[in-house]
Amino acid sequence: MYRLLRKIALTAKVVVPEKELLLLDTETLGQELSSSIKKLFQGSLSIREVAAGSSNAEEQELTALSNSYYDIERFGIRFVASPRHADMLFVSGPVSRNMTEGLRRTYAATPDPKIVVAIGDGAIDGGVYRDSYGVWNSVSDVIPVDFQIPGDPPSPKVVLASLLKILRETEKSTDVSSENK
Amino acid sequence: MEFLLTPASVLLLFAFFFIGSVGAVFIERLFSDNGKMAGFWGHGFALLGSLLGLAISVSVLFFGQGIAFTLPTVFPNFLLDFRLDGIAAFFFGIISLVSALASIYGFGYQKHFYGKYRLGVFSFFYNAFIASLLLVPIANHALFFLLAWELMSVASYFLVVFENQKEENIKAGFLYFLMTHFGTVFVMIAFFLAYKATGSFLFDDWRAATGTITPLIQGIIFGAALIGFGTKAGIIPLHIWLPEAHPAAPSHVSALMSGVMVKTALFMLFRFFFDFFPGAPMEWGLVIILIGSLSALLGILYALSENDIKRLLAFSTVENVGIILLGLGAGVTFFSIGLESFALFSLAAALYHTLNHAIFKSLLFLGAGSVVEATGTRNMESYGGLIKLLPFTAGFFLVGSLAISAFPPFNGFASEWLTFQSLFIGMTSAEMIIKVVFFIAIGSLVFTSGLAAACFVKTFGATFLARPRTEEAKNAKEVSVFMLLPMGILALLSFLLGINATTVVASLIAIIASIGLIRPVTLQFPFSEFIQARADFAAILPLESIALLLGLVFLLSFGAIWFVTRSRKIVVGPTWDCGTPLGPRGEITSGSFSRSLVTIFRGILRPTRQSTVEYHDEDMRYFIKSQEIRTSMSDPYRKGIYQPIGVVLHFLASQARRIQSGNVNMYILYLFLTLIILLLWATHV
Amino acid sequence: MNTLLFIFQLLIVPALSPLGIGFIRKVKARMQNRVGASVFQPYRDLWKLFQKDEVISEDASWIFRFSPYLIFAITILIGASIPVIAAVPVALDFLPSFSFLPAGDFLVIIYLFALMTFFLALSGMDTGSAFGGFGSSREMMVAALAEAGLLFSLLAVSVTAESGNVVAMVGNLQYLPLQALFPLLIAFLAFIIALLAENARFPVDNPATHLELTMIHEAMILEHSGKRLALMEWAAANKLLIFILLAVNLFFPWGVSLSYDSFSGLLVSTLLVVGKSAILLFGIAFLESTMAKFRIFRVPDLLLTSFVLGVIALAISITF
Amino acid sequence: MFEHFAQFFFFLDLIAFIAVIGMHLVKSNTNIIRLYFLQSLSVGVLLFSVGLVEGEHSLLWIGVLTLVIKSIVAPIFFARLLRRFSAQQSANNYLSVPLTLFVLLLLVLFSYSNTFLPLGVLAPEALGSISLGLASVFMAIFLLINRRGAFSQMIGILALENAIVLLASFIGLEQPIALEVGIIFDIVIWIVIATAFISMMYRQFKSLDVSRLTHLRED
Repeated sequence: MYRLLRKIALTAKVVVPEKELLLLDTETLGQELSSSIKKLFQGSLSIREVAAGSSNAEEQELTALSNSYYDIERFGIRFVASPRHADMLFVSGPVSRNMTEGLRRTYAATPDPKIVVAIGDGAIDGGVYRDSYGVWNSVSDVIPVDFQIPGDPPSPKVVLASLLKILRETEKSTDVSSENK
Repeated sequence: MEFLLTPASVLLLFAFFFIGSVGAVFIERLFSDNGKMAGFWGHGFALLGSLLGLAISVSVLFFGQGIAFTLPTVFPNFLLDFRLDGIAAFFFGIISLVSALASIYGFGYQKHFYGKYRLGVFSFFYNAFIASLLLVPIANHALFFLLAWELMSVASYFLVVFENQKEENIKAGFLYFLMTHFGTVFVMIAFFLAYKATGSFLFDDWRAATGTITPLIQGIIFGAALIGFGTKAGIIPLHIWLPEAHPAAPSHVSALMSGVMVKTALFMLFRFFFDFFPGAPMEWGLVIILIGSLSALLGILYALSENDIKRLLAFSTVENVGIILLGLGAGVTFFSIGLESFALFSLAAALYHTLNHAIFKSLLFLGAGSVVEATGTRNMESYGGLIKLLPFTAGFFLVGSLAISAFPPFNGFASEWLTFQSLFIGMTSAEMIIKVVFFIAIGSLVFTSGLAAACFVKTFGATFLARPRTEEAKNAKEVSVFMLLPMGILALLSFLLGINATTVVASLIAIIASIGLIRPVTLQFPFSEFIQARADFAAILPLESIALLLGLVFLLSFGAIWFVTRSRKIVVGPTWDCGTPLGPRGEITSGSFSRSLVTIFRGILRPTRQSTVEYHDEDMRYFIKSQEIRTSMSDPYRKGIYQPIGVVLHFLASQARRIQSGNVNMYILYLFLTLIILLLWATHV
Repeated sequence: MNTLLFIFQLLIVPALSPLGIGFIRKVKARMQNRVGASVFQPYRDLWKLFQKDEVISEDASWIFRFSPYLIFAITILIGASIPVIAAVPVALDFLPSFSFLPAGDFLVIIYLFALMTFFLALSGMDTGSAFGGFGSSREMMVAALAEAGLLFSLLAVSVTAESGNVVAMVGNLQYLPLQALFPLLIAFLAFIIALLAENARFPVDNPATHLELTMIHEAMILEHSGKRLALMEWAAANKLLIFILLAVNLFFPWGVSLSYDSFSGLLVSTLLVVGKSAILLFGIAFLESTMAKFRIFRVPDLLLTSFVLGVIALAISITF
Repeated sequence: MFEHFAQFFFFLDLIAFIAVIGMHLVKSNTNIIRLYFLQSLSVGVLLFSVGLVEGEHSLLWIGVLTLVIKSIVAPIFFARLLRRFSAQQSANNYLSVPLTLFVLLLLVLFSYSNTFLPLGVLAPEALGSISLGLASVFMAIFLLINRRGAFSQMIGILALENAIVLLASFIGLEQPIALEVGIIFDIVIWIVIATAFISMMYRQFKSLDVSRLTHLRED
């Protein structure tokens, strides 16, 4: 009990100071995000979140995204139930043994054009659970991953910012591919 | 064409059936190909006879000229009197149409019996059954009718118990035999009362003597006729034989029994209430409507809780008979309160539903027959995914389900719409009692059509969609073309009858008018009049334009969407079920589909549920090895009505046995005493 | 001129229905003091779905591929045959006998909706997933019981307006004295309950949730993707708008213009219809934000109350 | 013409009547056969003489036929049957002799009572013999009830048949010849069946006593 209390007291309240992130506030971030979504996904991006053995930390952050402060719905982003309805797959956690088949099926069930994003350190390289017997260490070992959102767990704003970065990059790559098509 | 209007054609028809039946038995002797030739012979002549019957009825209806003739017989008071007027020709047509198609189906279905059962015997009873079915509407003499009625019951009994290796078929046959003869007793009561009241067995005399019957006698006659023909039609309390007997018979026979034999009973009810003794008091109409709404609602509820595909269709026959009775009852009520045009309208609705039910119910039964033929079992829980293995059967079955759930472009909708309209008219009539009864009728009809849609989603879904659940369903193969052709014709018919509903309704009104409801009894009926009536019906029931509109809008939207998304590709992947690997038991079964509705109506259906649990070790009851849950429906009629009657009868029988002392002399003493008593009574009375 | 009106009548409902859905979502978001997606977001969703490829289950048969089109077509057909801003049947110039009047009979509308539910349930079962099966089973249960309330409430209106056709009803109802329309209030209540049940709105089914145990309508379209999902969503939106329009125009018929010629009449009628529909949509959204969803076996009692209300309304409207 | 011989016919009728009474009282089977012979003889003679009197050729033939079969062939056949089974003796009744006689008396009174007056209208002159014929019919039936032995019951049936023919001829029911021949043919068949029945019963129960049959009844 004593060690837990010590850990709570010592950890810093602010994990990542805002100005350090040099990022804009949510409002302007959101506007840019919705403009790029309009360009890429005709103004409606539906995301399917797959918890592949995650510690549920990333899920908390993503749920926070749809609260009244962040409210990503106004930028045209929606969390959907079935991968069939989704354009983007958020995969969190180092893929555990029993979730492998489920993850593969989800990937197969998502119609093209789709983007797979590994969210949280666990998904990227196994994080705290690296090299344990029950996990694959990273999502890319199971399904092809396009982008990554670091952080254990990444705060909602970080998720939003990285989402914007992801969309900008896909924009550039689609412009390039459409030119050489 | 004139030949078809002469009595000779009717006799030729029965000659065909006679040759078909008797010939088949000999053929089976000659050829040792386990009945193949006999089967073809029997079904072939049945087909010939029914096609001739169809031609006769069409020519009678088209030329508007009936056929009537009598054949004298050896016995004094027994004339073979035939009378094929408008209404009889209508039923004659339905029967011959369905039996023609069933016979074609029979060619394909008979290989089901090679080596196992004797096809010669089957053809004998099959032809006898169709002949008696065709005899019933045209018999014009009470005893002649009873002969045809009895022949029909006996022939159908032998067809029900034909597959005698299965124990439950024998039991079903016995129950069927018992119940039909229970009904025939009441039919006889009605006939003999009518004979006593009018002094003759000829139906023509009954029609002429309408004035002389006292209301009491007329009441008893109606009551007896209702119970007698009700048993055969399968109204609710007397229906328990129907879901046992119809599935037991071979499929094309159960299509005949369900589609057509039930209608002969309704035909006679129609004759009794409108032809022989018109002017029944209003109460009879209300009684028929109440029986109809009860049968409709309970019929579809039992159908919903069924897992055996043919029993489900049999229960749905009970439901549709209920709907027909609604139309009939409305007709009687309107006729008694003087609204003749509305009476004609609701009777046309009833007859139209009779025609429609004959078509889509036989389509469904033939479909079920080919599914049973392909998979070998009747249990819906073991079907699944058959649409990919039996594509045509699935398509026709879908058309049948759409028609029976009364959806617009098909014929089921046309007749149910008409029944609704006649009930709405009744609802706005003056008397309070009529309003209440019509309210109940509309309520039950609405719930019935809703539940019917649910029931046939379950049937079609559990049987044809998703993945095969068992081995039998996996290696099912499409049935032969003989079986698909009749189903195709029936599916086309149910669409065509839906489209030009106005023509059918107008001609039905012309037919009903011909039996003396409005004008004196005539063999002829004014077909020209019906052409004019067709116009004002077109405004009321515009089914053709609905079908046209639906087609146009469908093409428009399909084209637009295809154009917009033409460059998109379709990837075929495994079913997404939240990632879980899906075994055959993953999808919903028919029992679990109807579970929610059955739980809602548990007051009526009283589902029973036993679960047996087996633990690894008995005393520590934590780790369950296996658990089995058995759900079934309790049959309140068997427990509530027929069991007590059985007990009472058994008690009486055991008392009666006491006089059976086994001593011959005692019996002769009883004889002697009765002789003395009779002599005394005869001389003193 | 008539052909133009014909096309207008054909396209008005599908064009406006996503707006209705967007409006409800906006109000619900506002209730949770979120900004919420813009009212036109459903249009964008549909447009995006049309651009996406499809993944269809291998167990699905031609019914899964065919029924979205049929369902969508039915909603357009009904949408064209109900009175939107003017209660006047419009026929093509070159084909006068060809109009949407016949499809306006209230029984035809009820049975067309039943046909739509029939195919919706079948396509839900077709992919063999457990959720689809259970969604269809519950959908058919709700549809079977809701049909009674629906029919009796529309019957009460048709009896008061002495006509079976929806378009004619609106015309006749406007001339009736106010107190003749009193039973229609009860019928309106019954109709609203039936509306909520048929369109999988709140007390019966939660359109936003994907909790396996509670979803009915959503469960059936779990397997759809791409244009088929778009068609299903659009059809559901159409159906909701049709019900709203029926509820608004039949039970509060004042102001619906009886002809297309007077522009001012049309303007007033449009404003009135939009206003009344907005109130009703707001009511639905308000309902969804303030009450909890019913347990599945309390839904039949709710539908039974709708049936009883319908019968009462009918009884009163007959005796007067 | 018929009246002159009325006395003679009534006499024949009386013989048949006494024969039936005798059957009740007599003990041994052979005597029953003899009485049956007597009855068929009187019936045959009656038919033959009526045929003669009426000039009906058909009746003549019937009379001859009855005489030949019923009074000659049948008794011989039965006698041989009895000898084969050596069951001459066992022919006892349920009721004791006085009771049987009392019942016979009742039957005769009943047939003579005015319940059958309307029958008289058929043949007014032969009222006496009609009630006599009726009495013999009733007594023949009672014979069947009373007798224990299967053999005597069999004879009883034949006696009943003779009594009916007698009654019919008196009432003047001119049965068509086909019917007559039919009846006689029945008798022949009946004799064959009876023998088979008796032999089976005998082999089974070693006696012709009917009461043994009671345990055949499955309860």
